[in-house]
Amino acid sequence: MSSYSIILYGFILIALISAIGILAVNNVFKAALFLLTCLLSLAAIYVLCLAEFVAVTQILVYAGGVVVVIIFGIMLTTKLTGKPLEVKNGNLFPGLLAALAFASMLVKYQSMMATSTAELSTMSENLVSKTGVELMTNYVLPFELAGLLLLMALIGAAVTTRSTPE
Amino acid sequence: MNLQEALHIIEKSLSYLYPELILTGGILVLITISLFKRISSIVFSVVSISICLATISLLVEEGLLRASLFSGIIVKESFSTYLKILANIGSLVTCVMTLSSNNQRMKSAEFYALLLTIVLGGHFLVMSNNLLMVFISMEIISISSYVLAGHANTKEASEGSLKYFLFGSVASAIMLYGFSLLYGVTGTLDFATEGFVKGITEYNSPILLIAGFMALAGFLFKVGAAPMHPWAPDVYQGASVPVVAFLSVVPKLAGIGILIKFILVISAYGQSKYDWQAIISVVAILTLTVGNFSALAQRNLKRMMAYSSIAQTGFLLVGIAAYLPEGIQFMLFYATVYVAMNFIVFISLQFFEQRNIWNTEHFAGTGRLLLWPSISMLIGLIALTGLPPTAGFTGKLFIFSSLWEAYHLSEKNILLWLFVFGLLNTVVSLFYYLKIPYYAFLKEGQSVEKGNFNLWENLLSLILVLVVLGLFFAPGLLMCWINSVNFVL
Amino acid sequence: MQQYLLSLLIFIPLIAAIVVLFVPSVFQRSFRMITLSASILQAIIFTIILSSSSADASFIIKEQTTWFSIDIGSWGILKAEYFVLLDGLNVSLVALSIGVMLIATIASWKETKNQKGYYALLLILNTAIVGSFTALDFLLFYLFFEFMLLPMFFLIGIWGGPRREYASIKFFLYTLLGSIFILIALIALYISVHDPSAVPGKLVHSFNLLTMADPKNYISNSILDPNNLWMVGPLSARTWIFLLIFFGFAIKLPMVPVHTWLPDAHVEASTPISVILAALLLKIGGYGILRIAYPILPDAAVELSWIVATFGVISIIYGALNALASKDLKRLIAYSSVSHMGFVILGISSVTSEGVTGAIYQMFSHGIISAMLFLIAGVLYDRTHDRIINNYSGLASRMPAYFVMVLVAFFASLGLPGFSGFIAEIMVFLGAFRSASANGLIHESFAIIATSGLVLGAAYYLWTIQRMFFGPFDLKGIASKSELYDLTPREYILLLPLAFSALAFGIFPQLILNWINPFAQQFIEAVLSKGASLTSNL
Amino acid sequence: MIEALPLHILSAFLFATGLAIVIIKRNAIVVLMGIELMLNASNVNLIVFNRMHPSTFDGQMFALFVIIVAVCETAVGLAIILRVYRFYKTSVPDHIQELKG
Repeated sequence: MSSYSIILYGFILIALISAIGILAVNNVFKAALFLLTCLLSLAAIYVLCLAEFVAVTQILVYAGGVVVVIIFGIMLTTKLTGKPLEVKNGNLFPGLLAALAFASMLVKYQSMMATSTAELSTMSENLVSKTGVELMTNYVLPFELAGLLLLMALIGAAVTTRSTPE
Repeated sequence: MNLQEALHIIEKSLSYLYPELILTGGILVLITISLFKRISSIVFSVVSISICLATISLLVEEGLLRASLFSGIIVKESFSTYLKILANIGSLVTCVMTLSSNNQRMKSAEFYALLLTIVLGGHFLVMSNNLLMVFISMEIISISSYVLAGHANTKEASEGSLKYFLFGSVASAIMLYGFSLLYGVTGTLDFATEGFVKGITEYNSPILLIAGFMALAGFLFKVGAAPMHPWAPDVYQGASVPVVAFLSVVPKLAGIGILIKFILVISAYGQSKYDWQAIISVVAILTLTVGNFSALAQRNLKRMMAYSSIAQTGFLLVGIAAYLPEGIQFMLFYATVYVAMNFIVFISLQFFEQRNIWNTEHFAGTGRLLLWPSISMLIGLIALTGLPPTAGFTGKLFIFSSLWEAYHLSEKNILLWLFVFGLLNTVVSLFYYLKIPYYAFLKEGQSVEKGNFNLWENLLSLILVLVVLGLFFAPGLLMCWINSVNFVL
Repeated sequence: MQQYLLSLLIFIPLIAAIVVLFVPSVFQRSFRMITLSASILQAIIFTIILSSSSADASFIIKEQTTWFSIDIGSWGILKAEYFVLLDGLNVSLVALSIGVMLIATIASWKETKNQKGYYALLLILNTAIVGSFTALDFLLFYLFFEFMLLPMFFLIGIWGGPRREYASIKFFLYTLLGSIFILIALIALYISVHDPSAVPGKLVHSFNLLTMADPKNYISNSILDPNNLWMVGPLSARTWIFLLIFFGFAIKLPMVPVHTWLPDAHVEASTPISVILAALLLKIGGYGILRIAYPILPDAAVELSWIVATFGVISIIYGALNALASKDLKRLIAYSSVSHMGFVILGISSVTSEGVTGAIYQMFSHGIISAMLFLIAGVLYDRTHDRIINNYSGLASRMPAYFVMVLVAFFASLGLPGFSGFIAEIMVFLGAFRSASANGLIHESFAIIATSGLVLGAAYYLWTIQRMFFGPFDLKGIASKSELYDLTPREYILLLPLAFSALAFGIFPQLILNWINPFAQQFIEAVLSKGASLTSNL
Repeated sequence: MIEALPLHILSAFLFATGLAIVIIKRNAIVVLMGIELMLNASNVNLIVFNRMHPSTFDGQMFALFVIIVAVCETAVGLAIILRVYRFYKTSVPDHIQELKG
């Protein structure tokens, strides 16, 4: 087993464990930290899969943005309610059953896809610059729409949290 | 492809997107206005002018057969244009409805900006020929809808919007996973291409079924079909009436538009070994049953209308299950009528809600004191039931005719079940649709002040009632237009 | 003008309804005058039509234009027509409906509650009834057929008795279920036929009932193609469709076991509405079976005639037994209607000229007699607000004129010779007996069992007379004796014409039979020949 | 040279865990985290599949857009959750039951 594989397996393991950690812990704050670990290890996996640009975005936007926003939300809500960060579980059995069913089904059929196609090839181009060009040519419409989406999400969030005059 | 060519394509594609550019312009103007203090007359005129201009530019280029834009990720053809016009009309009616609302938040610039964003998302959704475009435009609709659902800023509205958000995000995450699997199978995101269909027909594994189901989850959420419907009642009950009316029409029609394309592709134009026609038939049966039978128990009118709109989705799905080009044309007819009759009911509903009438019992005795709103409501409900002399009947007749023809061609028994079952559901739907006129006209009730529609409500409901009645006596007027709509991917 | 007379006949009440809606409510009294004049105008037009009948013997007057015609690409053209026609089958029923609507208008003279709505609905109902009797395009028929539902729903539900809401909802749901059955059949039928008169090369799906009745017009290998039967489960698709149409109309008829809406609706409806319900709406069921189910699906009809006959006989006996057990006068009359409409089914199922003529004649005569019976029940209810039979005795001495009218109505209804009911029932029996030898469709035993319905009919009517009118005068229950006065002039105006017609059509059946006979002849020839040729194809 | 199989298993498990969190956890913010996990599972898939079909950039592009959408969703979602907190003083969806049939 090459060192490359060892690193990959390592990150996969970290991602899985921290994902399960979110499920296992009953503290919202700890769950958010687990999410952060998971997202960061996924970014590492993306680098190993030669998707550097996505990996960077993952770190900057997801880990740096989403998780921070979530932690911020947690703090605000605890301040609003004045209650501890504990989370209760419900529907434990059906939830786990559904998850297991999904996992086994996906693993079974998706792994068939992995074996039926050739092994991953490697590319040696300058991926980041190519991504940039693609974004401004073939993907310019979704790109612009994504901009609109961000704008509306911002306005939506502002409208939602703004307190009413009444 | 070099950069020069790419820029040329973008330039050329943009010239086809005037309606969407107008809407975007409208959104930006509205956002700018919202920075200043409320100037509601200007706000309203900006919205209505941009929608009208967009509709006009859609009508102008209606002769267009098919144009593939932005290297094929969206496609303009008459089918999507028709749905877009319908969505525009729906949003225009909603805007006029907000004029009569007594909630000031319904008249803010942000509200209209969100409304226009949903319409814009709907435009791109029905044009999409690419999974990424589908995802992005669907999220534009969804995220704006979450905000709109809670826009009234009451306790109920925020609860509805939270449930909508949680349910919708899960649905779109599931759909996204389905998309990623489909991408893995076919190696392309452009689902109308030969490569995609070839991938689907050649790849012989249940993963296709799983991916299809997962993707379907997102679409069914958007159109409000069973089993992805549970958000609808809470959202409808919580949100203000114009928003509910809007959500029950525009996102639904856009979702139906993309669902047709998706079903056609996932079944590889009928060559797939999985019978997607039967699956959609089962979904339609389920949706009709859930919608109609749950509506029976409702006393809150908005909640009842939520289940009613679920059931109406079932009827639209029957048109998809029929699967013929004619089935799709008849479905467009029904969709048009649905827009009209749904708005008739909601306009009256807003009127009644302003007088604190929202439970069926509250309607007792309103028939005589609030005569015209009650009669307009009666006509809307009769049309939704599908009784003559309303176009609701004609629409059902057409849709079920195409289903019968589909049964004849394919000899699948599930279609016959759907046929009989769907029509018998009409009887069930009568129980709850009739409950309102029953209370309004047959029961003696508490005292409500005598009242009538204001000018705008009168005008709107009169036009819509005329449409619903007129299309019964002369369905040819609309059908000859729909006939020019052809469905090509 | 001549060619639009029939349309005028149908739509005059609708125009009058619109007039009523626009007249301000202060002119309360004008509404009933408008309604009355609409009915009288209808009667005049009808006489003009009859006096100038067309040269073609198969119909009296007809009107036919395209309603809409939609081109749907590869699928062909969808064509609906505005096609109304008056022939031997419906001429008597149209006459009946004009007369009964006139009487119902006079009977509602004293209605005070929300007159505007009442008369507008009555007028709309009038248009719907005449329209469905005359429409020969299936879609047009269905439109009128459904159009009857809502006015009736409100007429029972707003102006009815204490349990009116329950009764109106029940009425609505039963009939809507029936019309959904018919809608299924309608869709299946029109997709399977094409109009031969259309431009060659174009497939025209027509709603025309005459087109549907011709087996040649079915698209080959379509689901309902009579030459190539398509099986759905154990039965052929054509048989299923026949059953759907038959049960759809049987609910309206009403036939046991789908009759349960009728007693409730009758008991709760006000007198004029009961009259319209019994005299006209029930007839649409029988009319629909004769006009649509049998001619269009003769093979299935011939095959299933014994089932139809069984239901007819069950209706006769069950209705009569229930009438015997009824304590409420209106409920008794309602069940007697079920029993009498059973004769219509039996007559149709025999497919003999006597049977079919008898069935049509029974519909006509029952229309007159049931109208009279409900008016009589209404007279008593007006005075005492009590309809329980056992609460009355010895009424004959107090209300002699009323007693005479009751005698006429009851004897006409139980089929005493000299009244129209007798002619109708005897013809149905003859037809049912002869069927075994003439076409072998139904066994003689059906006729024999059905005669017991006559005996039971005599029993419940005579027993009622004995309980209510003979013996010492006494009133139990809530009624007070002082309110019992004899017939008023307005009631004479209502009852005398009906009593007179029941007698007249009993003594001179030719008045109507001249119209019915040729039609019945044509009908049975068409059904039997087509039915036989289609079943032999199997 | 990387093997696809473990990555497929990773994405399947991430998705299943996310689903389990959504169903089990009684806190809107944690449910939001579950949704993020599900989205990330799809992203892993998209990137791995992009390696199998290297002729275009579709998969990676899709993954980028998914991240953008996730940001928007989180922003709006948290705003909605915060408002519900204000009204109900709780974040347990089961306690929020003003709306009933």
